[in-house]
Amino acid sequence: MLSLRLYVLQRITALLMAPLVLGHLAMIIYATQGGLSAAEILGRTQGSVLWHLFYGTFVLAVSIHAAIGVRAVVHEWVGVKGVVLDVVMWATGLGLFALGARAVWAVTFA
Amino acid sequence: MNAAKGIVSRAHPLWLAYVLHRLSGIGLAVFLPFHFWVLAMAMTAPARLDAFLAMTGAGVVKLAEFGLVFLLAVHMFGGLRLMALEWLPWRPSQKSLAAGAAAASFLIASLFLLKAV
Amino acid sequence: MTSKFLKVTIERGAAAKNAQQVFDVPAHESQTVLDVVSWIQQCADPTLSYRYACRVGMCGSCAMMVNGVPRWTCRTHISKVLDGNAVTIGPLRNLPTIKDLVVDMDPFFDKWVAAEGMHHGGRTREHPIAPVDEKSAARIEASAGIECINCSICYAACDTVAGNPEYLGPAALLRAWTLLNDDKDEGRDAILAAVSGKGGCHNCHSMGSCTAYCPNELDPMSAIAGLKRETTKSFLGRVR
Amino acid sequence: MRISGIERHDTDILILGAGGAGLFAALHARQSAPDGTRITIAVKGLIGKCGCTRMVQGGYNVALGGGDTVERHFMDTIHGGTWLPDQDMAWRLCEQAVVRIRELENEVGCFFDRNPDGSLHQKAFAGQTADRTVHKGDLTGIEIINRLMEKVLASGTERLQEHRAVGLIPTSDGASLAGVLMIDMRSGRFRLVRAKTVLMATGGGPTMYKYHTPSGDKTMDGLAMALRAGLALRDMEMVQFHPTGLLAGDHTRMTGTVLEEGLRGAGGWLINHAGQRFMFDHDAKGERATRDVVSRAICSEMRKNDNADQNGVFISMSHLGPENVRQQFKGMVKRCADCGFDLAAGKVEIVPTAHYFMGGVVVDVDTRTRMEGLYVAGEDAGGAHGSNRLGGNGVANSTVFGGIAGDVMGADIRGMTLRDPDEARLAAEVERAIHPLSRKPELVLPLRRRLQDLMWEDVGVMRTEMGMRRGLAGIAETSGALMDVGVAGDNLAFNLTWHDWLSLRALCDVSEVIAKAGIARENSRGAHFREDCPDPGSMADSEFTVACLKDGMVDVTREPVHFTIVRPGETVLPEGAPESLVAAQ
Ligand SMILES: Cc1cc2nc3c(=O)[nH]c(=O)nc-3n(C[C@H](O)[C@H](O)[C@H](O)COP(=O)(O)OP(=O)(O)OC[C@H]3O[C@@H](n4cnc5c(N)ncnc54)[C@H](O)[C@@H]3O)c2cc1C
Ligand code: HEM
Ligand code: SF4
Ligand code: F3S
Ligand code: FES
Repeated sequence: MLSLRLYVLQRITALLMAPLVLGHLAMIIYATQGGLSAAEILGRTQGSVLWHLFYGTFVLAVSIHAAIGVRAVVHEWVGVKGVVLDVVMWATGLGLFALGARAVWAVTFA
Repeated sequence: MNAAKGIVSRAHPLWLAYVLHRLSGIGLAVFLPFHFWVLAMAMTAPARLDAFLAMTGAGVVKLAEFGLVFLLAVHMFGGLRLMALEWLPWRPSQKSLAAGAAAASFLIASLFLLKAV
Repeated sequence: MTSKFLKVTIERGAAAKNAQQVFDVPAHESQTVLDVVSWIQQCADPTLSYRYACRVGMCGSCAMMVNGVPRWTCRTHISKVLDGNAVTIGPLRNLPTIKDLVVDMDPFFDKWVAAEGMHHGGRTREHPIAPVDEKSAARIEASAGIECINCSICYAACDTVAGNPEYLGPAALLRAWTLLNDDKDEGRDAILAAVSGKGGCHNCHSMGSCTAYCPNELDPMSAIAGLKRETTKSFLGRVR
Repeated sequence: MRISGIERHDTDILILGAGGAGLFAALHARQSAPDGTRITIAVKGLIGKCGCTRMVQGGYNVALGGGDTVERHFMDTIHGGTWLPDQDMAWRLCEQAVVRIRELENEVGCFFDRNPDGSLHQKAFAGQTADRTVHKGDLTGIEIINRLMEKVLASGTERLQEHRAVGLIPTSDGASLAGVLMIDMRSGRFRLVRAKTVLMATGGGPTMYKYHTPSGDKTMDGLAMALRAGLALRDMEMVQFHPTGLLAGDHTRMTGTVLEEGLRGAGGWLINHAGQRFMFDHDAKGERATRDVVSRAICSEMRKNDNADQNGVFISMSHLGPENVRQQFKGMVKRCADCGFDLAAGKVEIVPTAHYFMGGVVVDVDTRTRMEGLYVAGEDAGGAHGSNRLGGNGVANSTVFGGIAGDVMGADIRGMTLRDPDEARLAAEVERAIHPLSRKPELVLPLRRRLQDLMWEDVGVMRTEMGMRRGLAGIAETSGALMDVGVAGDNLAFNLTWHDWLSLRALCDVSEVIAKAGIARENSRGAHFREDCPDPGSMADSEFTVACLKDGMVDVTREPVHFTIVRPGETVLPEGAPESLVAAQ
């Protein structure tokens, strides 16, 4: 059950994520060349406003995007509807956002 | 008729692309929180993160992380394909072509990733 | 044809849910799925119910699931669907079954109307007939979808309809798209509003089963994409 | 079945049938009736998805200038009907078609093919002296009915779908109609719907012939009901055969369906089993001769053949280049291919097929009948076409008079109230309908085949008095046998076999009228060809047949045609008007 608004939101976030994901994938490939360690990751990202914005945007976008996506799937394949459906959507979005934000915070500022 | 047979009898390329996109989307929605949780360890328990990252060498975790990347690639190309399909006024023939191109590109992408990881 | 008899399994809906019944039907050279069903009712089991009218692919009332695929039965040669010498025929998917192979098509047509699937005109019978340029892009787009026979095959093929009872479905949206492109039609706002609601075009996942199975080779999927574009444009226009 | 078990329902305007006539009536009634009027459509199938208007291929006749005039259309219609049409009806048809086509285009939203300059494209069917037929490719009917259907579905008209009318129930004095008895096919229950006015638009349909084109739901129910209700039927001998029906065997419903007229027009050949063209032996125009001529030629060709395995003749297009044919007749080629025939490169076996019924209820130009409250329009009404309907005049007729019926009913109900039915007649009609349910179940199909065979052989394309008398005996025998065939009555919901029985009942009843009217007409006009009386007779003394029930027996009389507008030998065209505006082929 997607209205125009949710549809547009989902597409915009998807478009937004595409370059971010590509960047992220490139980054993984680059980063994993010589093994991976916490210090390495943190060294690269810590204190960087750019990385913060990069991953922050991604987390925001993915929370919205996935919440809307899950809404459609849960409605069509599980038969959830009405208020429960809205609850599922918001829970997915907020949950993802909370976890994501914590991770971004962890790797950029903490 | 059992459901599975009913579904298979109606399958066609665009439909398979839809199923793939949906399954990868669900997969991402399930695994991404886990990924975030692991990353957050950088703050809460750096040592555990290191131990964890060390484990990426080990089968299960490597598979999980690779799976995530793979799903992301599949889903993203699928999604871009879908949006192109919806917003660019293409003719049907071009659509099948686009579907084929998307399939090919994610195959290449995943091969590439397989090597990289 | 290898065998002189066809093994025909009928899924009889409603009263006897999912009850399957097997019939041996004499095979002929020119024989459609509708002929097979008719033979069973006329010669073997007089209680079998099904629906048809024109028998030439014009009325769209004979659609059924044939081996799990929605098809117009009057225009489907039996040899096209035989698996060995067997075939399974059931009521059309995604619509309530009335009895055996007969479904209630009202939900399909209610959605057609809900999608504003009717002409909205300002001109009357007192006005002369306005010239129409058949080569204009809009008319070509509208003409491409106008020959829908509302057979509901696309509606039965679509898994989104299956999972989302409010979804207007491909045929109704295709009709909305032809209207949007029809110069004579003055219902643009009403149509855009109708296809942007809860069950509107944005529920479509472009799985393309509608286009793959439409017996008239129409392309509802692309029409729906057109609606998505137009609604998105007017939405972004409003936001700006 | 007790009478008390009948559900009763009231409405103001009741319309039977949802073809061009029924749907137009619903729209017009909504426009002309006072606010709050209840309008109900009851139909044997689904609204918009049954009947023959949907199957119209060639198009819609209307004079729209460019040299063509209503007068010319009218004269073509009178000539086509060999001076038998009711001239006031024919005039109304031609005149109102002009309004109706504007309505279809402007208000209903139909798409019709255009000329490069944007005006409506028109072509000429055989028998027309101007390019007059408006069309949408060769699927004109789908376009007209789909657009009408949408409008009606959105209009708030009450729908009684899959409701089959089985009896017209008059008031006790028999002068007016009280309501209509129907069977709700989905549940199998009876329902009596009372209405102030009822339009009967069930569309005739000569499906009592072995080969026929109309949709399966058309079984002459309307005319059979009208006959029982004491109404007069005219021109009942006039059955139009289309020369090129598909012949694919007894076991398939494809047999009898139309291969379009345009195939012959484009230069298609008709070939007999010996592999020879034969049309030029019969007519100088060859394959391009009119429907009745070609139909008769094919039948005589078929008669010459004494090999039982070889039935019809063939239509062959391949000499025009298979690719070319595939392109020009895309729909037809695809339809044939779906059924296993190669129209473009091979040859397809064909046979003349019963197509349209010119006869029908006697009505006035406002669709009123002699029974108060009952109106008839479309193929159920007689008079507009006389002995032969021009291609393109069928859908014009149903939409024009359907619209008129809607207007007239909307106005007439103002002074009307609901009437009480004659309960005895109601009981009798119910009894009639449930007759087979108390008999031992047997197959209905063999009897239907028997009727169709004998009508084709004895009351078909070419007739003789002897043949028709033989036919009458066969009809009586089949009709009697039917009364001994039962239908299992344990589940009446969507019981198709019960409805097959009821259909055959109606077909037997009307077949008798056709044969008797055929015997009464002792000359050959239009679609009615008597081998024993091949002469058309004097036009000035033209008569039409009128059939009526008298003491339970079908009685046919003849009445002189009133030439209210033009007399044989005269014309309403201005002096010096060219005979034809169509470029010679
Ligand atoms: C294959 C084909 C091609 C044709 N092509 C042309 C053409 O090109 N041009 C042209 O002018 N004409 C053409 N005709 C003729 C034309 O279709 C008819 O003249 C016209 O459509 C009749 O309209 P109608 O409304 O009277 O009946 P229909 O459109 O036949 O409608 C009759 C309605 O009554 C319903 N009905 C029947 N019995 C009952 C009952 N007992 N109770 C309730 N409802 C009932 C039916 O289900 C149907 O809805 C063609 C006909 C056929 C068969
Ligand atoms: C990289 C960029 C991405 C793009 C371009 C993208 C694109 C899309 C699009 C266009 C849809 C709509 C599909 C439809 O309506 O059928 C969609 C659905 C979805 N997406 Fe994404 N997506 C991306 C990333 C993600 C991520 C990271 C997640 C997970 C957390 C995700 C989860 C989902 C889910 C669950 C759906 C619903 C699936 C469905 O309805 O079939 N997506 N995606
Ligand atoms: S779009 Fe095609 S499949 Fe769908 S209702 Fe129309 S004709 Fe049938
Ligand atoms: S099958 Fe259904 S999801 Fe969309 S593309 Fe067609 S309507
Ligand atoms: S019976 Fe009309 S489409 Fe099949």
